[in-house]
Amino acid sequence: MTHVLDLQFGDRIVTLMAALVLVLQIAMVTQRWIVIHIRIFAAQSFFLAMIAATIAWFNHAPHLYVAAALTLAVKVVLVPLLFERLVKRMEIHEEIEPIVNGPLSVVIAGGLTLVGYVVAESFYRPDEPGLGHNALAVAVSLFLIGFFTMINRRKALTQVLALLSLENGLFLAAISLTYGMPMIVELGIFFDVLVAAMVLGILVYRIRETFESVDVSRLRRLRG
Amino acid sequence: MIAELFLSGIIVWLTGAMASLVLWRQPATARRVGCGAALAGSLLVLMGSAAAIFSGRCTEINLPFGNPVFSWAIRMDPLSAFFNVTLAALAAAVSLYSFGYLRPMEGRRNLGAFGFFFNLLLLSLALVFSASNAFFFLVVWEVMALTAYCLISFEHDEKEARSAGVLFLIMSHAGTGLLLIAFLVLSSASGSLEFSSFHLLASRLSPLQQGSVFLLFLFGFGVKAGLVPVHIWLPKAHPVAPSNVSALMSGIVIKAGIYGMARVFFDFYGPPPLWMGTLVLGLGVASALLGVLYALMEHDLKCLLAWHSIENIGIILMGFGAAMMFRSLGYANLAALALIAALYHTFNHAMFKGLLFLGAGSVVQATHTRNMERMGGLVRHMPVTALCFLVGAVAISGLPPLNGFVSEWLTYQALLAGFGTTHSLTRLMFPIAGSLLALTAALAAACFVKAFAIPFLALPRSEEAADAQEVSFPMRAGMVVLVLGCVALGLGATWFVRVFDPITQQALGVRASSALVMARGWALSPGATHGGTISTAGIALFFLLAGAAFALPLAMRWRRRSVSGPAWDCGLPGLTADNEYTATAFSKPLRMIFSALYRPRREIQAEYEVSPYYPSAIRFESEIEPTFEKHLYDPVRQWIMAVANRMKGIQAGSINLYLAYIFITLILLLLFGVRA
Amino acid sequence: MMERLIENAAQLFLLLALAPLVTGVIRTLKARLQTRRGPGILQPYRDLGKLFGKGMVIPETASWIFAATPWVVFFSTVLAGLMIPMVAAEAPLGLFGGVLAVIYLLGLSRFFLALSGMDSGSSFGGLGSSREMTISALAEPAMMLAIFTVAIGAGSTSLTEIAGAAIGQHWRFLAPAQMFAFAALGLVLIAETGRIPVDNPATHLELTMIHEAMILEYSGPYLALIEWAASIKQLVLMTLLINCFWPFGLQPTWFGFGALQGIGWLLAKLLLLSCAIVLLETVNAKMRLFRVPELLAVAFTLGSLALVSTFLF
Amino acid sequence: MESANLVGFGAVFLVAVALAARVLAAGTVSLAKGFFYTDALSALVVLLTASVALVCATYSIGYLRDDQQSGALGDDASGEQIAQLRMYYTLTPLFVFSMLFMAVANNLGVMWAAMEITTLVSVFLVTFYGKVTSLEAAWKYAIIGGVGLSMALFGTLVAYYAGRGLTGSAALSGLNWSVLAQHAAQLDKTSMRLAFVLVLMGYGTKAGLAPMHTWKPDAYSEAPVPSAAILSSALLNCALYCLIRFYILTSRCLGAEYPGRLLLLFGLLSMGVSVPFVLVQKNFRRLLAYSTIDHAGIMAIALGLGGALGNLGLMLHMTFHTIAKSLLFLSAGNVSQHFRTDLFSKIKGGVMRAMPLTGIVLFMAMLAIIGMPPFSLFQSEFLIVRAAIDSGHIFTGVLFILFGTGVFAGALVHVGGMILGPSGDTEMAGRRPWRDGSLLALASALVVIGFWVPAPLLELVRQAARVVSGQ
Repeated sequence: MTHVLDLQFGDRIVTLMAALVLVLQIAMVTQRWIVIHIRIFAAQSFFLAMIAATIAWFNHAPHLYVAAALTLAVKVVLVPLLFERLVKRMEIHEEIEPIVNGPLSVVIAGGLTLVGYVVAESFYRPDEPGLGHNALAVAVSLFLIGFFTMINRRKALTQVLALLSLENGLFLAAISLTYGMPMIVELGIFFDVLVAAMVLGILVYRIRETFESVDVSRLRRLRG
Repeated sequence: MIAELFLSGIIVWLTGAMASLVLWRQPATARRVGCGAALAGSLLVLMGSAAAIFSGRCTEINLPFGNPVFSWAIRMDPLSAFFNVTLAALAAAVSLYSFGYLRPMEGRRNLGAFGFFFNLLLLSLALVFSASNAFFFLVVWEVMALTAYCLISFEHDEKEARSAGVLFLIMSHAGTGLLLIAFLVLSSASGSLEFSSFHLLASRLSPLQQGSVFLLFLFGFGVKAGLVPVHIWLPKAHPVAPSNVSALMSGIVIKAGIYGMARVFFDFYGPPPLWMGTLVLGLGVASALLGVLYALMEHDLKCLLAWHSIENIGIILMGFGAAMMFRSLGYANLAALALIAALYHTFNHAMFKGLLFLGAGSVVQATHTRNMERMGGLVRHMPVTALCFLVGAVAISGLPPLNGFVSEWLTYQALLAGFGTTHSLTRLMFPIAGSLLALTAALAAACFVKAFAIPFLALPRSEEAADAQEVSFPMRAGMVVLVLGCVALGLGATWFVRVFDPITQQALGVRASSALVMARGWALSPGATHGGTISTAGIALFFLLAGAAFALPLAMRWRRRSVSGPAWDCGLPGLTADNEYTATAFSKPLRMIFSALYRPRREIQAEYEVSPYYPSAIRFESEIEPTFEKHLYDPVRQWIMAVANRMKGIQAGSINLYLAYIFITLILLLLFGVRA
Repeated sequence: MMERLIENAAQLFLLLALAPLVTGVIRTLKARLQTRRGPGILQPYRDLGKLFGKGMVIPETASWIFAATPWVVFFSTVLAGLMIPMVAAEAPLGLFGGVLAVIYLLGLSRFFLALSGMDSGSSFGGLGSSREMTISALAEPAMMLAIFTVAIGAGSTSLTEIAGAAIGQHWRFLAPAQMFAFAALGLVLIAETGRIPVDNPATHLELTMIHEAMILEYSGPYLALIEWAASIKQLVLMTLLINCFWPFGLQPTWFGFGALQGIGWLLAKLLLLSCAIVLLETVNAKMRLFRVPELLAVAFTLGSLALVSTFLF
Repeated sequence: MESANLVGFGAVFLVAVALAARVLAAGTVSLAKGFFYTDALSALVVLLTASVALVCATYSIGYLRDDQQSGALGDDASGEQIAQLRMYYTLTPLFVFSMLFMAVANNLGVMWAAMEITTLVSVFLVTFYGKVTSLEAAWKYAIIGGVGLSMALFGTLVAYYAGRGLTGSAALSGLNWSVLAQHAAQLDKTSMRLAFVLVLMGYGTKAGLAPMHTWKPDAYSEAPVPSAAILSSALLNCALYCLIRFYILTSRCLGAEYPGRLLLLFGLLSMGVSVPFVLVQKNFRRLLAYSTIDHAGIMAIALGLGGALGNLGLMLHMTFHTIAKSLLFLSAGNVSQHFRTDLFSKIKGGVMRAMPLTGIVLFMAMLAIIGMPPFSLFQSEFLIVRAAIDSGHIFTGVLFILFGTGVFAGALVHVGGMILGPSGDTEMAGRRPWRDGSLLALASALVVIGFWVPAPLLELVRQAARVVSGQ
């Protein structure tokens, strides 16, 4: 059981899971079914929680367990449930046609990953021990790809999902860079994410009610 | 003493403004309070600043209000005092006039608001002329523009009043922008906003800065002064304002621009590079000529006068330009002569243009139209107005022995003397400018023959003109005051030039008047050793004596032998107004001769009944092309609007697009901003 | 002081007496040149006398301007006449003003003449005034350029100075600058005095007349005043021309035997100039109104040539 | 509910004044073991927010009553109205509270959280009327704001990372302004570069700097007028407040050059972007929104120029703009409520005739906002341009003037055309004590402050400026 305490080992695991998270994010870019989209998001969040737990274990940063638990609770369970119910309520599972088509968007996502690495590169310090420094690159990439997904989507709900996945990127950055924020801040942030998700959910619902669709590209009355 | 008088004048204006605003529900009281305060304040300021001129010292006052970040201070040196005298003299007459002019408006217009803005305009003008630092100057400068705007658009039910006001305010604000930059460049060089710290500062800047600051100032102030090519607001704005306001606008508000130029060119600058003076002289000539040429084509009495303001600004600028050139060539005395000519003309123009606008106001009030083609024969119904207007016309045409002649004569002398000051080609500028000044003056005379003869002489051309009534006493009094001003400035020239000594002393370090006055104060000379002389007093005396000795007795005698009969009507059944020469017809020859400039467009429609030889009705309309609007301003405006409309695509309503903006910016900043 | 008065009186007398004579001479010469007998040199005096004797008709439509104008015109012309050197280099009223004052006084008379033309309300008056003001305005820059050239030479606008500067050097007028200026001023003189080819003083043909149209409504003494003033103006301008450019025989003072000599010279030079004018009038036809600007443009060009040549030579 | 609101905001205002007094006396005030930390800067923001909130609360009473009568809140029978009112009167205090909390929070993370809450709350205020367009506006606001704030969070986080060496990572104090400000010089440079970019874009989104400004016209033109007034004056100040905090850190760490240039870039861009939209604007509440974008740009420029002059100009401008802009929104609200439209094309003119007080006040406020003396915004803008030219940014100064003139022309033409002229057939407006009262109060404040700034307020402003310039 020695290796269970080995930082090297921990670093590998974290990197691996970070990579998985990134893959899931790119999968989200191409994903066309809302329900699956939601599930992918859940999975991604799950891996994030795992990363948090791992870092907590290897760095003996107990408060990260809390973060992990919160992530599990909010992003893996609560938000997806909320959204799936919303989807059922509004029976929108029809396909969603992105603005940029699948292959191209994947290429773009790859490019954004590159940008992520370029940015993170200047932060890389081999001299400092610790794990998941290249997790920052992943985090930035997650952020940018999530952002890109928001631009790329026409459906209100998927935009919200993209926003949340973008915040996942933030979370990853938080835990990998600084082993999490001060406790109170974390609580605040999770609370905010939850509220934001709900607010946006309510908005999506009302838009559905008034516009008979959740196609945000139809929301073009206000110009000039 | 000076400070007390001046400040009390300011306070009277302020209280007058507030009081008339509060009293707006009783029009009559508001009118009396407003005009009364304006009159009283003007008289106080007149005394104060007159005293300031003759003291020749520089009075400094710190105003009680303002905040610690900025100082609101007054500094009255001879130059400021001179412009304040001009302001107060004109304002006194105009406020006297307003007592009567505003009465018919009672109940129809909010005279409380009028009194408020009127007094504030006077107040801000007085402060513009005596602000002691750039910040305070710009504040009162803009307040002046703002109050002027409110007075221009006072009758804001008329569309043209609104649009003219907006045009004026926008152009003047743009001008203020130029001034702001120029002042701040100076202040960053001197480290202070005080005018006193700018003294001769501009000449120490690098040539590039010097030049650009000069241009900024020239056009920043030029907008207010109505300098060609930034003059287009003036002929639109002055006519639509109430006539007493037009009198102030043309008489003194545009002089604020002249004051600014004088302040900059002769206080902030030392001897400037030659090209600056040449440029000013050239622009002056252009303004003078274009002003009078467009004035000739106007049939709207007040528009005509407004164009003449541009002409006279041009004449003033000729003086400035010459003075600057002399300065850079090192002829202090000649510079003093030219400067005196310019400032003298400034004062004169305030007098006669104010007089003419008041006269026009009376005419418009009596006939309810500004179109000369619908007037005529007013000399019978409104003798006093007619006489006053005639005096104004003679004065502005620069005919002896009135004041216009004196200042134009001084300008001629300056230009003439200029020829000898240099051997470079630039010396040709002087005589050319002189001859064009002659052309301007002659055209002005032609224009004022029209402007007096068409409305006042011959037969009335409309019902309104036929039963016009002479205006009320205060209005006549106001005009007569200005008439006296014109006559006094004409005949008392040799006395009046002494006023300029402190100014030239301050600006150029010479006192010129002793050299200018000859023959025991009877004659004026350019100060050169054998320059020509002029004696307006003598000329006037000659006319008086000859008139008394011959004209009166003989006229009496001949009257007995004279009968009155019909004028020659070519055998037509009686002479009617339709036979008269119209304003359009009068200016026809010039319109044809200068058609290259005017691009006149005429349209004649005739309806025939029996044969093409007997038209039953003929409709003739002719208009000239507004060159500057058409070729300079409209293209720019349209371009801006086109660009703006195209840019509306930015806000196309698509949230994906909006997110894309942010995304791209973020990527760019991450790639280029972050990495050192 | 006393001398001044005498000078003035003398020159005043000369002006008043000589002016109609010049007109008469020109008319007679012209008539002779056209092989007519002509009215005789003294005819203008007779006309004036007759007119002064007559009564007059004032148009009902006219105002006091109509009555005031003849006086203003007459006095300002006479005053201008007193400001120029005729016999002595010293202009009697030189102190009151130089060449600029002369030009502007003539401008004053023109201003009122134009007003009176519009006053009666008949369309001819308006027509005359409009044309008169237009032409004189266009003549102004050329005149001013020429005057400037002369004045620059003398370094002053005082006619006394100008004539004085010219006195010494008899051949100065051969200088190109002087020549050009002379030509320019000559053309201006023709335009100002309303002579062919610009205007025809003899005609009352409705559509061509300018000066005559303005004074169409005048009769009797007022007409006499105006006519007289017109001839004085002509005399003044001619004298100005000749004494500025060839001041032969200008006397230092009005007193003594020299004066007669000076008068003789003056008459001779006037005669010469009149001949020139007559020739010009006879060989030319009257121009259309809208050709006149071209003539004045020529004058302006000559004036600027004069300037440039003072600059060059 | 009305009275409760009024009393509450009155109390808040008094507290704010007291706080400002304490700060003036003591320099900084910190409570709850440094969880709350207040210096002159936060005190100024608190004061401004509280006063705007009070005025808007007064105004909204009259405003909502009018809405009730006109049935803009749905029919009374089904209790929709009362629900709406309840919503309004609960959300607004929450909104204001979160802003105040943001201003006094010491911890940058808490600051961020409070900011997020302002967004979430104001989203519902934007949807208040439940119209199609208001939903659209709310959606854009929520999404763009959400993205912006996540960028801000990212930035905060990186800043925290930059400071990790100095302070215990787990300790709360690691994100405390008071701590970070002390060690600003030792912060990790590269991280601070990244942090500032992210924060600038993040809080810049809330402040409405171009190109993150796109949500503003929509939200402002759809929200109920009092909320729009708070959004455009108080919330703008808060967003700038956050920016300023990070600017101070960054400039102390990297020198003023780097953040300054970025701020100038965004500031000029915002000013420039707002010009064409003002020139060809059809809807006057959107015009006001663009003017707010313009002023956000102006303040960003002032911050970027820095220096004693620039910062003083910034703080003065913040103060003056808060007064003028809220007055402008409230008076414009009167107009749009009276004429039942926001379009210039529908209001041919004659506001001055139909509703004299509102017309005059609106005209005054408009002149003030476009920088016309004697109103006070000219003074602050003068300071800012002077700062630009003194520090050799001639080009910035010239562009500033140019864009300023553009906005001036557009606003004058449109708003002037709406106010002046014959009133046509619109009926005269009746007396509206609540609204007229608040308008008059603000208007007199606007006029007075042009000539005389109360000494304590001026002192507060100066100290705030000193906080930024760091002496």
